[in-house]
Amino acid sequence: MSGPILSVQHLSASVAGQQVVEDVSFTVPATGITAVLGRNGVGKTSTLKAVMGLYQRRGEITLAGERIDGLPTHRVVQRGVGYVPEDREVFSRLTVAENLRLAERQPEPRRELVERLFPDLVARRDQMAGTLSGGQQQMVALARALLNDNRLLLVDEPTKGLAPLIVDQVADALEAASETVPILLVEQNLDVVRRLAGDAVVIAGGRVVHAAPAAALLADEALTQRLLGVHAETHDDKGAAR
Amino acid sequence: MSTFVLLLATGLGLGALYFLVASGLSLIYGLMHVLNFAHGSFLTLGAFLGWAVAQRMDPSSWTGFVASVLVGALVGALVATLTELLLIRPLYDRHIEQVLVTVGLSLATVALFEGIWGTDADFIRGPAWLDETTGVLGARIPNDRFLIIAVAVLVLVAIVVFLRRTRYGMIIRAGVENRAMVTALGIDVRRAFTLVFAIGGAAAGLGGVLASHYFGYVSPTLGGSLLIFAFIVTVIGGLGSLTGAAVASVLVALLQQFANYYAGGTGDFVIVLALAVVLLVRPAGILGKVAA
Amino acid sequence: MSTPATPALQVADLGLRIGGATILEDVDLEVEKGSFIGVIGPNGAGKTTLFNVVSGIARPTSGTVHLDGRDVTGMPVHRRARAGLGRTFQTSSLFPQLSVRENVRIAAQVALGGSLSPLRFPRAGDRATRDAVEHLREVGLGDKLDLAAGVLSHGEKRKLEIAVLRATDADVVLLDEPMAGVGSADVAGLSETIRSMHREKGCTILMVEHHMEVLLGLVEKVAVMYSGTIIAFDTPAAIMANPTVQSAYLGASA
Amino acid sequence: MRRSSWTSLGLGVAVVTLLAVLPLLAIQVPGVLPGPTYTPGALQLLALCMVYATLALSYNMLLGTGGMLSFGHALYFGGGAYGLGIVLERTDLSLWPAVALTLLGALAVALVTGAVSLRVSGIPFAMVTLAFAQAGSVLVRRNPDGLTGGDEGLSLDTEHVPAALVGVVHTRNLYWLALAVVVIAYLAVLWVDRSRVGHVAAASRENELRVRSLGLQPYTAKLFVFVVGGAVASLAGVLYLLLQSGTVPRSVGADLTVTVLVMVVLGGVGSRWGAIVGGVIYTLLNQRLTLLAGSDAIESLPTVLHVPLSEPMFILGALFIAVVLFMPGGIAGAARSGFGRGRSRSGATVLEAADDQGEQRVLEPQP
Repeated sequence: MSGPILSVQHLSASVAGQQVVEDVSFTVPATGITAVLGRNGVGKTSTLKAVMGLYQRRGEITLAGERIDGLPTHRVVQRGVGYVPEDREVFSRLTVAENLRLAERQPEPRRELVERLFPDLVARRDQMAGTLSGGQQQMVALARALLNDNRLLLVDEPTKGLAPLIVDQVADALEAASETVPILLVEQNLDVVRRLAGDAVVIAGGRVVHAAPAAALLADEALTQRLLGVHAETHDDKGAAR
Repeated sequence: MSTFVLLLATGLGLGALYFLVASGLSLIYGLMHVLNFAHGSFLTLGAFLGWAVAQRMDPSSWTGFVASVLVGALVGALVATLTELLLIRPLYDRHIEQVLVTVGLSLATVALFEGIWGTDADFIRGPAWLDETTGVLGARIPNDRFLIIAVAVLVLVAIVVFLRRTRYGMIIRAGVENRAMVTALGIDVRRAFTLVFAIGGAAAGLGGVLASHYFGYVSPTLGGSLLIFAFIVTVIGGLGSLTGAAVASVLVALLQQFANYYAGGTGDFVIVLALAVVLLVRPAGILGKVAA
Repeated sequence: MSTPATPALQVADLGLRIGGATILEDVDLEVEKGSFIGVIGPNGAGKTTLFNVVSGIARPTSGTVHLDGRDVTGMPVHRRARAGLGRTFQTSSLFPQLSVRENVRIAAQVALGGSLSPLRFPRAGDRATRDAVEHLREVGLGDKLDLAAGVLSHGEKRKLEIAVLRATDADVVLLDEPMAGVGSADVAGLSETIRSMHREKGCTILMVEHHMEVLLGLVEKVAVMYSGTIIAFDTPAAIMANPTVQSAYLGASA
Repeated sequence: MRRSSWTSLGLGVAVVTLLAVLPLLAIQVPGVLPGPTYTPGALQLLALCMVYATLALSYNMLLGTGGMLSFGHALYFGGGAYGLGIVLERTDLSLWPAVALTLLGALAVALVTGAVSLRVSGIPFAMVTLAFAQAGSVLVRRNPDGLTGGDEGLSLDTEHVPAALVGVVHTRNLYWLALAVVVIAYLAVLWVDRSRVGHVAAASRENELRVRSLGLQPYTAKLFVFVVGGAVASLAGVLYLLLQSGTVPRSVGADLTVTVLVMVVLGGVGSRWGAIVGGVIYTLLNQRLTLLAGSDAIESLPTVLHVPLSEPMFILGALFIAVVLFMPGGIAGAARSGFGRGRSRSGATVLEAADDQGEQRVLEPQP
């Protein structure tokens, strides 16, 4: 087995002068799905954004042995890191087709794969992405990352706020994707984690407090409760606040 | 009736000039949140160099005129590109400081223009046809109005087609919505910034040459005086909205013309009043995004 | 004057729609004076939105909000605050460039009145400043008075928020995830700070918090929100046993 | 009072005293002042420095304290200059009542325009204030009823002005008056900054929603700062009219606002003494550069050098760009880091606060 695809050492990040991640270290194996768990506000999303260079960061981040912590966001992506943000962030005033075309980075993007995974999007290619349902928007967001041959995907709460049926669909797509590319997944829905994740890292208070195979972690109820709180799938509703 | 038509045509011509300035301002603001005070200087420089080229050739020939228009647009685009690369980019995401830099640039360039071309206006002329008039519904409309309106419409269509049909247009539209996500798709959004500056600069340079024919002169302060109205247009139209800029350009110019004629030269006040009213009723402008 | 039976906070039939989406629907809640209520619920349930509507940042499309028997539904944010409502925000929103002392002092001077006066000058020894320092000592920030608020650690910022609330002398306090982002070492201290504020000030507190151990250790009753409405409002023990709550909210994780 | 406050108070008194006795001394500052300090030329220049220092102080109150990036501040300066000029010409009021009337008028104008402009913030606020000032500028140029003298400007009607303030021989008195005005302006700004309303305005600069949640109105506090800033600016305008024996349309124009902005940024946004220093340095530079522009040394340079160097505004504009790019805290910021006093805020962070508040969350998920 080769070394980890992503290694994060002593990562800290700040936004608008406020420290949102302090001293996070973990590695992501070169295959399968690694889950990032932890209570609300512990810095899971911020950790992903820091890796992407969307937040100011310090520390050492290597992708397949190469340092990427000094790179601006678009260069990190060009090195082969696909990003599916929390809250999807599709371009609402662009059509579905335009959203996808914008994401294409290689001469021969994997359109068939995307069309096979999300037939719904083919039918709606000329619809404004802002008028899609949450589930459909999530598919656009995932499709944007899957169009390219990435070396790693960072996926942030892909099932947040979705109906159970759509959650399954999203999980299917992630499972299919994980056969060809390793995924770092932030996810609050423990059923999804249980189904998909091989490894898990738990973040608390801005640091990694636990790293273990996901199955072992989730089987230990006392540990799960202590690390994640009783209701691990709850999440803040800051989207509704503004 | 003929007065009305004449005012209408003149107003539309002026509106076209406003739009040529405001379109760039609005695009730049929409994508980069920078209010470009140096935009007037792009216009002035385009006008001066366009006129210089026309003079070398033959100002009264169409070749000379077309050359001056092309040079104006090219110069505007070039200077705007340099501005973005050298002054705006180093201050990435520090919006207020970016604005301050453009303020400094407008100060310095206007002074430089005065040093080179003097403070007085240079009277210019173009092909004879531009100075002739055409009868429309009994009004004698100067031909340059038609030309200016046609060019502005062309520019509007060109920008819209560019934004709708090209990859970079798509990047710009996406960037106006969410810049961070554009970079997270592996796209260097700063290239789009440069491009938007270049397009805005080209429109302004073009506007400079046309404005010099509309007013009949070029002067170092030509751009500055148009810029203020273009600012008002962008606020009324909604910052960052191209359609808003187009609509507001026409509205503002017409209002100004009619108020000047029918209300004793109060055009400028009426516009400021309109601005105040728009702000009180709809602070985001008529077509602006209402802040969430 | 209100009678003792008047609830400190009463929301009735509250609804909020933005575009086509329903954010809040038929929210009814009566909070007794001096009580400590927890608000829980999954992602997107509308907890923060409820706080925003109560504090006036968002306008409801239907329903009313009463503060101590007084209808405040149409009141702007600052007047509600004057009517005795205080709140914290999910992400700390202090005055980052002002000093720690100044952050609290501004709140204290509101409580003392005359706060926009150009003829009064905050001074080291005045009442508001003395109060501010006192509150800061209470929450354990007595040694950081002159630091800019922006440089505090996350946990300290949360404590500063509590000091501000103490200084405002608010009767009804909304705490939106006060523990979010606080290191586990600081959680116990912070929850003790909140507890003592409740005890000493006798104020009514509503708190959204995902940290269940903390929440259950503090509150007297829990309101459970689910997709924009309150589906249960009861004591912590009853809530944990409630089958509706279990299936709607707790189900998947256990 | 803390010891450092006593030190700065002592320093302030010393500086003011020194400046006050300057007309009685014969100090030569070659290259800066045109002659010894008792000569009218030198005093005139120094007084002009003080006019602009006052104006810069008032603008710093808007930008530095309240976080308001106004592009229309010249309106109030010009209002003071033209207002007093018109009142003196058209009424029989003597100087001091005329000044009072002018200031009241300027206060009213600032109140109305501020009340409308503050409906928006950030860049839109900048543009709206610019539009208001532009309306004022157009009005002045249009010369309604022959009130403003149009492009020619308005000259001071000295009939009701005390003789002690008229003529070159009395420049010394005007100088003292200017010094008094700077001191008054400084105290006024200090008063606002130290008062409760000033604290609330500063807090609003940082976080408006929080101010409202505490039960306060950011709008009122900012409007107060805006109006006092406008009044101080018009006081500077009044002084300008007396000193220059007249005023020209430039004193209401957008150029002047930009000039003041340059002074404040040069001095360091958010610093009172920085604003004064910025105003003084700008005025001196402008003066010296104008002289330099006409000098033989410049004239003999090749065109490529002599054209830009003969334009003072070109050099100042370029200098301004350099300061923004390479010295974000201005002179005050540089001095602070030089003395290692990094505790207080820098101009750059104050500027950040003047930005549209919504934009700082650009990386956050959109609702």
